[in-house]
Amino acid sequence: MATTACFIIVSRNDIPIYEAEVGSAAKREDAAQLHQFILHAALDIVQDLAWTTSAMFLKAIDRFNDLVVSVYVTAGHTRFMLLHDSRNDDGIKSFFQEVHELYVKILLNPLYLPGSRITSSHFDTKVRALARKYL
Amino acid sequence: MGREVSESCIDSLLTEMVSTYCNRFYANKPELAARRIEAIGYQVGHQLSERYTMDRPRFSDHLEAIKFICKDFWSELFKKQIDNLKTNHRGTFVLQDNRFRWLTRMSIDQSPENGASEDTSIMADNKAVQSMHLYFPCGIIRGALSNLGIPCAVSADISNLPACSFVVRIKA
Amino acid sequence: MQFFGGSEISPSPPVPTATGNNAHMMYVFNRNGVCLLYREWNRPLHTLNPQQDHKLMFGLLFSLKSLTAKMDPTSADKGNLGVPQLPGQGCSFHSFRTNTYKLSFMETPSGIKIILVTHPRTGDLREPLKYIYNLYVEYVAKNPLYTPGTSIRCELFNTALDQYVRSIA
Amino acid sequence: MAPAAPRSGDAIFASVERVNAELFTLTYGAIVRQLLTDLEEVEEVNKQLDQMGYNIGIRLIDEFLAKSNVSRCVDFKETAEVIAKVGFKMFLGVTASVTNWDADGTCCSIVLEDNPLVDFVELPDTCQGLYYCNILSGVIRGALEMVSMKTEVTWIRDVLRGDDAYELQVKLLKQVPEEYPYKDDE
Repeated sequence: MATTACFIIVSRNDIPIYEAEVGSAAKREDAAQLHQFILHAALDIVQDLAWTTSAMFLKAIDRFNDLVVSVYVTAGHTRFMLLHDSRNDDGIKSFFQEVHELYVKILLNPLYLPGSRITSSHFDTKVRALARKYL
Repeated sequence: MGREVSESCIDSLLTEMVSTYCNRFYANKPELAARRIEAIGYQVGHQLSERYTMDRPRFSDHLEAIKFICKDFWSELFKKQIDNLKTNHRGTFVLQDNRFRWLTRMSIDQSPENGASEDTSIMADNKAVQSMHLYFPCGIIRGALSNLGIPCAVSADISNLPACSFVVRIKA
Repeated sequence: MQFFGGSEISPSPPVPTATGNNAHMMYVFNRNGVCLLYREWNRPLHTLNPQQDHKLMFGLLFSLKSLTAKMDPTSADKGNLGVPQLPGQGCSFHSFRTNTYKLSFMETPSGIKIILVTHPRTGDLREPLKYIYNLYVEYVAKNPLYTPGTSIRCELFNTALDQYVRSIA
Repeated sequence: MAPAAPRSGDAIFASVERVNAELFTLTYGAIVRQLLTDLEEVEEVNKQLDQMGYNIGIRLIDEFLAKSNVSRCVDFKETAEVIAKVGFKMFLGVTASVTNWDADGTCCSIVLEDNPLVDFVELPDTCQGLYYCNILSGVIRGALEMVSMKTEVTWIRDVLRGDDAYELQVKLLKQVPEEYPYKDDE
C-alpha cells in the first residue's frame, strides 16, 4: 500500500469538489496542503494532454521528487488526480475506474448539483476502501 | 437490459410536468414555463451522457459526440437510433427522428366540422402546447452535449408529425 | 400497427363476421354526464338539438340502469328507483333492441359510458365496445394534448374509430 | 358475469410498451429538483407533487381498467388489492402488498419494498421535510377518486427517511355515487 497518496476530484470548471489523503503515512496538515498544491499545479499539463488522447486514464503525467501524479479524465471532463509514491499502474487504473462508477452514482442523484462539493460520507468511505485495496 | 417501467409512466409524467408549468405555474408566461421545462431536460441529459459514456473512450471531436447522441444515447432512451443526420460542416447539425415516440400520441382534430373560428383558435393553442412538449427533449440533447464539453443551442421542428427534427447549433 | 404508438391494443379486435355500414352513431359520456364525444355515421333523422339529444340519451341510460337493477330478481342489494348507484354496482344491461335499431352500452368503473347505436340485426357488441374503450385509452387518455373531462377532438382517435366501426357486423 | 380481475400484473407488464427506468427515474428527480428551486418551501413541493400525482391518477385509471379488464370497483378491499398487486406491477414493474387492515375495512397500508422512483437518490440535509415520492400518494388518490372512492393517502414509512420500506396509508372517506347531472327544468 502507498505510504503517500493524495486523491482529489476536480470539476470541469477547475474547482476541487473532493479531496482525501489516502496514504498509510501519518496525516500531516502541511503535507496535505503541499500535495494539493502539486496536484493543482499539474492541471495545466492535464489540460494539454487531454486533447492529445481519447483515453480516460492518462497514467503518470508529472513528478515531484519521488512522488508521481496520475490522472483520469471522464467524458464530462471531470478530472480524478492522484499523487502517489507507489508504482502500480494497474492498481491505480482499477482505482480510478471504480471511483468513476461511484462518482457517476453521485452524479445520478437528482438532488446533487453537478460541480458542487461531494459531501456524501458513503462516497468518502468507499473511496478510502478502494485506496486500501488498490494503492 | 436494465430495469424498465411502463411507457405510460414517463408519458404521463411528461404530460403532467408540461401542464403543471404551462397551465398552473406560468399560465400566461409561456417563455418562463419553457425555460423551466428545458432546464429539467438539461439536467436529465447532463446526467445520462456521463452515465452512458462510462465505458467508452472520450470524444476527440464534435462529430463523434453528435454521432454518439444519434446512436448509443438515443437507443438507450428510445430503443431506436436517430434516422437521419445532416450537417452544414459549420457547426449546425440536424438530427431527424422519423417517428419521435413522445409525439406519436399527440393529435388534434383538424376536421372542418367544428366551427371554423373556434377551430383555428384551438389549433393555435394546440400548436403552442405541442411546442411546449419539445423543450424537454431539446433540453436533454443540450444537457448531454454540454456535459461532453460542447456548448450549443437546440431547437426542434415538427412540421411533419410524427417526424421530429432537432437542430443543434454549436456555439463557436 | 403504426397508429398505436408502437404498443398493441388489447384485447385485439374481434373478427367481424361480415363488414358493412351498420353503425348509426356513438356517444361517449364521462362520470359527470358530460358528453365527451358524439360521432355520427348514418343518421337520417334529427329531431332535437345536440344538447337535448345528449341529455335525453344520458337520462335514458340513467333511468334504465336503476330500473334494471330494481327489477333484478337475483341480487339482494337493489337501490330504490332513482337512487344513484356506483358505476358497476348492481346488475347492468348491455343492450336493447327495437324494430329499427339496437343500442349497445358499456360503462367502466371510472364512469366512462360508451353507447353505440347500430342496425337492429348487429350481434353482441360487448367485445367491440371494450375495444373502442381501448382506442379511447390509447388515443384520448394518453394524448398529451387532451385535457380530461373536455370534449374529445383527436384526429387519430376519430380515424381509428371510423375505420374500426366499419368492420362491426 | 364480468371476468375476474387478474391476481397479478406480470402478464400485463410483459405485454405493455416499456422504457428504460433510468430515464423515468432521472426525469422525476429533475422535476423534484426544479420544484425545489422554483417553490423554495419543501411543504409546497410536497403539495405540488401530490397534485401532479392526482392529475396523473385521473388519466391513468382508464388504462389500468382497460388493460387489467377490471369491470367493477365497488368493494374497497378488493379495489385496494387490485391496485397494489396489478396496478403497481403494470406501471412500475414492482409489486406492492396490502396490510394493516382496520376492523371495518376502510383503512389499509400499501407497502413497497422496491421503488424505481428513488434509485440513486440521497436526501441532502436541506430537504429533510420532503416526501420525495409524494407523487405516488397523489396517483393513488386520483385513481381511486375516479372509481368513486374519496380517500386520504398519507406516508407512514419512507426509506429515504431511514425506514425499512415505503408504506402508504389509504383511508376511505366515502364512496360517491353517480348523480344525475341535469336539472329537469333545463
